[in-house]
Amino acid sequence: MLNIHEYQTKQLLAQAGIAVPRGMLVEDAAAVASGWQALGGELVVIKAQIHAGGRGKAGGVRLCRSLAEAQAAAEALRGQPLITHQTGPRGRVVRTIYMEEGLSIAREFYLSLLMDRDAGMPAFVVSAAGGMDIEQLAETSPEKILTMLVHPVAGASAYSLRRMGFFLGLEGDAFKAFCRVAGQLYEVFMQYDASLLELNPLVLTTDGNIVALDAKLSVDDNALYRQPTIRALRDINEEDPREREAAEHGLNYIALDGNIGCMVNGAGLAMATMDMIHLKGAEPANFLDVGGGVTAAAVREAFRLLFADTQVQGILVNIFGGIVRCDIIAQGLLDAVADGDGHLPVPVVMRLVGTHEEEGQRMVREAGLKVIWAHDLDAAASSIVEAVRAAEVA
Amino acid sequence: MLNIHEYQTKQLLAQAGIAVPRGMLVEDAAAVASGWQALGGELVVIKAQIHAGGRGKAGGVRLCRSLAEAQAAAEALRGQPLITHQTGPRGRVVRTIYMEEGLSIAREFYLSLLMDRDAGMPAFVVSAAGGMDIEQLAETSPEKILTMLVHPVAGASAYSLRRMGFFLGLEGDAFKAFCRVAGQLYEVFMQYDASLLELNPLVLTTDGNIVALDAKLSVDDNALYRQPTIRALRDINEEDPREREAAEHGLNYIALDGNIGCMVNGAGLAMATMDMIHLKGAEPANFLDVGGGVTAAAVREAFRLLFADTQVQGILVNIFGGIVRCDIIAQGLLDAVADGDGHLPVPVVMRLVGTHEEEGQRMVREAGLKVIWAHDLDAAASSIVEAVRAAEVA
Amino acid sequence: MSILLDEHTRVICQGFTGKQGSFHSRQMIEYGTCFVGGVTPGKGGSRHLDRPVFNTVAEAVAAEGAEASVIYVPAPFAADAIMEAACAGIRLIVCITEGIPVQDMMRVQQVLQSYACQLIGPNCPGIITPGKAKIGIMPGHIHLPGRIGVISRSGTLTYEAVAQLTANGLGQSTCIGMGGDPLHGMGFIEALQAFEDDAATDGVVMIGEIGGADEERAADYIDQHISKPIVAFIAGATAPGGRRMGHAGAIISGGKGTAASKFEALADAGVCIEHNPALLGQRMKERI
Amino acid sequence: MSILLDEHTRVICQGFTGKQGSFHSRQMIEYGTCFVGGVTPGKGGSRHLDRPVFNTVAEAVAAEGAEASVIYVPAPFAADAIMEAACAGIRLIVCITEGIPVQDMMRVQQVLQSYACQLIGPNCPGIITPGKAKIGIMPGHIHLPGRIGVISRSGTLTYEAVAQLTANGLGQSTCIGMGGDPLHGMGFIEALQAFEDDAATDGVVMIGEIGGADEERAADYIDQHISKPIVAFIAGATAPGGRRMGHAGAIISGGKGTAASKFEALADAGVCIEHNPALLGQRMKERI
Repeated sequence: MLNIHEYQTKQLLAQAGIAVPRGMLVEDAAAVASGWQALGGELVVIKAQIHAGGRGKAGGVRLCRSLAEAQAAAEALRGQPLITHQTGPRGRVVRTIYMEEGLSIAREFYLSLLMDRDAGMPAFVVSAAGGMDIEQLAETSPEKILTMLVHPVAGASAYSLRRMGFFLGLEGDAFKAFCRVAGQLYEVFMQYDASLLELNPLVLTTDGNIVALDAKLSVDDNALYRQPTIRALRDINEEDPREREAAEHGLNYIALDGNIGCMVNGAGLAMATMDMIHLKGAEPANFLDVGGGVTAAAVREAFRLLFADTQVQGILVNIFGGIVRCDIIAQGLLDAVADGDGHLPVPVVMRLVGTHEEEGQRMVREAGLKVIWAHDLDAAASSIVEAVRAAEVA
Repeated sequence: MLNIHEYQTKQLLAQAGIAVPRGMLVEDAAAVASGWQALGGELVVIKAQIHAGGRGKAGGVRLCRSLAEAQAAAEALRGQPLITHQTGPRGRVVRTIYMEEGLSIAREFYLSLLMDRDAGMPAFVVSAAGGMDIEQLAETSPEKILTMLVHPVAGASAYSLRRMGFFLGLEGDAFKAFCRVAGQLYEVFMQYDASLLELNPLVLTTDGNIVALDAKLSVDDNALYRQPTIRALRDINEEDPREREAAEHGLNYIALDGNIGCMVNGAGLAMATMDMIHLKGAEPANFLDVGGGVTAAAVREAFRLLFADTQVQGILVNIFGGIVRCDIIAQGLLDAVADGDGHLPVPVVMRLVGTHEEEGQRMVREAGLKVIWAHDLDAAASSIVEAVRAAEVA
Repeated sequence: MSILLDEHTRVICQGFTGKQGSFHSRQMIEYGTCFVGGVTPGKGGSRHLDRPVFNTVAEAVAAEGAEASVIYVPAPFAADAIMEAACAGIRLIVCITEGIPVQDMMRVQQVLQSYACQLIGPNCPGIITPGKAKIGIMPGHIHLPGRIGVISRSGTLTYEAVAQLTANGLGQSTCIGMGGDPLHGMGFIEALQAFEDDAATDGVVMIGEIGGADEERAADYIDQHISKPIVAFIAGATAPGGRRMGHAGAIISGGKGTAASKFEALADAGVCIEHNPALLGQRMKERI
Repeated sequence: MSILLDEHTRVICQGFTGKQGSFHSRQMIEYGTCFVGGVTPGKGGSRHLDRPVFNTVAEAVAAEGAEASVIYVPAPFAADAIMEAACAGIRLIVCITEGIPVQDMMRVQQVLQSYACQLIGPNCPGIITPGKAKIGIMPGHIHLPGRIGVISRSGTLTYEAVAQLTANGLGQSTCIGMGGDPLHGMGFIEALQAFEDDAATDGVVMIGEIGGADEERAADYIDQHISKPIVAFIAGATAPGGRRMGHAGAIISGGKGTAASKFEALADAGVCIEHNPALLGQRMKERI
């Protein structure tokens, strides 16, 4: 899923006719000053733009009642890591600050659309408990949440919009405005191949408007080829550089907290390999699926990534070659080793089974690399865990 | 169904990106002259604009190779009735003449979209035998016709467009152009709530373009409330004035060829009443369903229509009152008679059953109208047929 | 016995407080229908005809256990009302509304595939199980509890047939008007199968009309699956081609959907066809 | 015996003349699959791999009696290819393509409701009945004809399980990779029921993974309807929440879809759960 920033999502919402607070990016103190004027000079909100939820509790959203306060808030956030429950312990560096008008809020709601995989169609999720963590609410008070499936052939039907409006206890113009916003939200969701489009909170202002106070959009990766608008909004600063680099080589890599690096073909086998390492008493340092059509260059890059990771104290290579050829894996390893000092920097257990397995094993042996060979998955996992323990002791 | 003229349909198609021949309405000989110049001064087609098919065979579409020929053709058609197999023997007066550029045609196809009631979704109908009567073709050579359902959630899928293109034996750019046109046709069909959208022929020109040479659009009456564009294109001159007048009073009236007028509540009962008249050896002069929410004023209008029809030699009133109240029917009759000379102009058999039947019957009796009463449908039909025969003899 | 509807079926009305909804709801209540409330968005919490009014069908289902709904909302909103009922878990949806755009009904048919519900109509008189309950606009007094099922594309012509069955002392088990629209819910086949399976139904009067191929398909089905006697009439033998005879679905297009072809298909399937609509009751009496 | 596929199943390939299509079609032919031709729009009339090429699936069905199709067309066109196969009357559609947008699959699922066909995938290795036929990309040589069914959301992990069944001498009746996408065709329930009904299948290895609730629903179903022994593994016990683990469908969202909850549900349904993916063959051997 590709995420975009709050302020970008709001621009898309505004284009679709959904009310959002007036606001602007503020690059520096001068921009805060001119923005302060433009927004009426009474109350503004300084918002850190990072791709993670929980910014409010983490201090990334600050209400300011004076220009000085706004400038101070912006400077306090800019360039600093913001740690929320979604960023991990290292946090995410704030590179972009958005300033918005403060609104006088009567009520806060939660409204989102997501792709419901069980029903095979989008679903609205709505609650009168806006601003809350919806997953927590679903655990503790499921009766406060209403889910309405949207049949794709009918779209956001009037009855479902009404039912949500009544569920929120709205009436009169606010009811109508809410129904309109929810209908428009569905159009945005479909237009951009969204996986999730979340307004939390969506607010009713004291002067009777329905406004999206916060907004989050995640887009289906598989649909990005037909979503130029979204592609243009991608912020690579928000992505893990290792994962991005791996993706550029067609590798599916996710960094984890353990110390045993994995290289596997196939997502399911990659997960199973991680699980196996855990069963043997250690933890995986990553998920890495080299995929079916992998080249020696990509494998080399994959080993380079693992070798460069100081957290990785051993590597388990688990290849069950169907489409993947074992000789290509071997070649990638030899190339990666040759890029370094010619030796394996950490213990490596290799299980190379399937297409061209003898050839692959022979290449590694003939290169004189001291990998530990394993024939089955259980033995492979045991071996790498033991090897790392032995290295620690030594 | 509301039909619009060929030239109007072509304007809608052109707006959607479908190629149509250049053309213009020609009000008089001067307009033909300036159009002749605008269209290149070589070959034009003069086309009578009436809401009926079969114009070509009936002489309503004339290829002209000189200005004089074009002017003569336009003048020959203008204001004259054109009789096609769809107009009935009286024909339809040509009030509008459309002049188009003549194209050099390589191949002619049939392409239409209609709402397939059995499948509950639209269907493309396509044939390489363009310009033919498709219903006749379906009888004689069904293998020359391909029908492709369009699932509303998927729209005009690429595979169905391709399959039609291959079925027509197209290739290269013409194949692509055809697929594009068919896809756009579906968009037009859906956009305007069409019941039928027919291009016959759709042609491949010798210079490789796919052009809609003739075009017919029928729109779902029930959807007209949301189709302002189509409503604005309605040409009331093309409608039967009696049917139009009846419709304005909420009556469903269709003129037929027999001599026994009918007034019934409910479409099924109205048809059954017609069938009953036929069973008794006579023919109905009309279908007339007064509907469920009829008023005395509408009933009066209905009787006025029947009284004014010189073809009508007797009237069968068959009311099985559920929602319809018999006293309202009676009141309408009394009012219509009062509008005339106070007498029934033709024999009237009345069957008034159901809600307020005694009241209705009493009103008619007290007014001294010499209607013939009938209690059941069989007797009612027999009575009116006998009464009309008796009047003919007398 | 009966099909689909009896005196225990908990019925609501969508478009409850409107003129039509009010009038016919009152009639339904007077007939004895277990009528538990109605829906009018924005009037939830009030009462009407001594019954509760809800904002949504879902609320009516939750509060009153509604299982059937009759829809009187205007045509532009009727498709939405049908989908609301289906989504809320209503199992029997009767849509009286006439004039729903075909594209709307196309979407309704697609959506209803996801739900275990039966739609009757639209553009129909509804369903009645004489002496027990009625959902719709038919005049209750012409009916008589009995053992003949009626399934029909017509409204008043159904009343005609019902009156004949009543006059002949046969009465009716359940009568269903499936409506005159080209895209509709329950059809002949579903109804015939239900009557076949209903121990309290001895025969069926089936009333078709010109247009479409519902009767031809029903004939195929009857030939294979139905053993009870059927008397059938098709309206529109004298209708001209290419003209809609009142009902949106009653049109002979391209020579297809004529009364003759339907009569023939039914006769071939062993159905007792009757060309005189005044003799349906008498024919059924002879067959039972 | 087997389910869905045997040596008589007439198979075509959509995307036949492409690189992937050519490579895997050759492999299928070599394995013994009754492979009757392929489809590449615009190349109809030519031959490829000594088989006829057609412009449309409909032509392949008409000319060769094709009843199964494997799809290797690129992701932007794959949903269309699935619908083409369904519309042409193909009864078994195997879509290998990875990366189809979710909205496309949503539409495919709706459309396929109108057809009597079974979709396997997308983003899957396919289906194999060892010794008889394979449709997909799995390495044929690791399989052994036998009496254990395999149904899995994974590709290579399935090969792992298959190799264990082969090593243990059990072999496989039919193996199905249902694919790693959140919206897919055949699921655990349909496959388990087919294996239950297959006289030549004695037990089933079931491989799930994190994300969604397919395994939990399957557990409910197993509890009610399946009597044959099942050994199950769920991949992703160590996967962090909120991250897609390769497969588009493999994600724990909001604490839902964890391996623990799936293992638990299956254990409650009487399934033999195994946390060590290297022991699936051995466990099955113990249960048979």
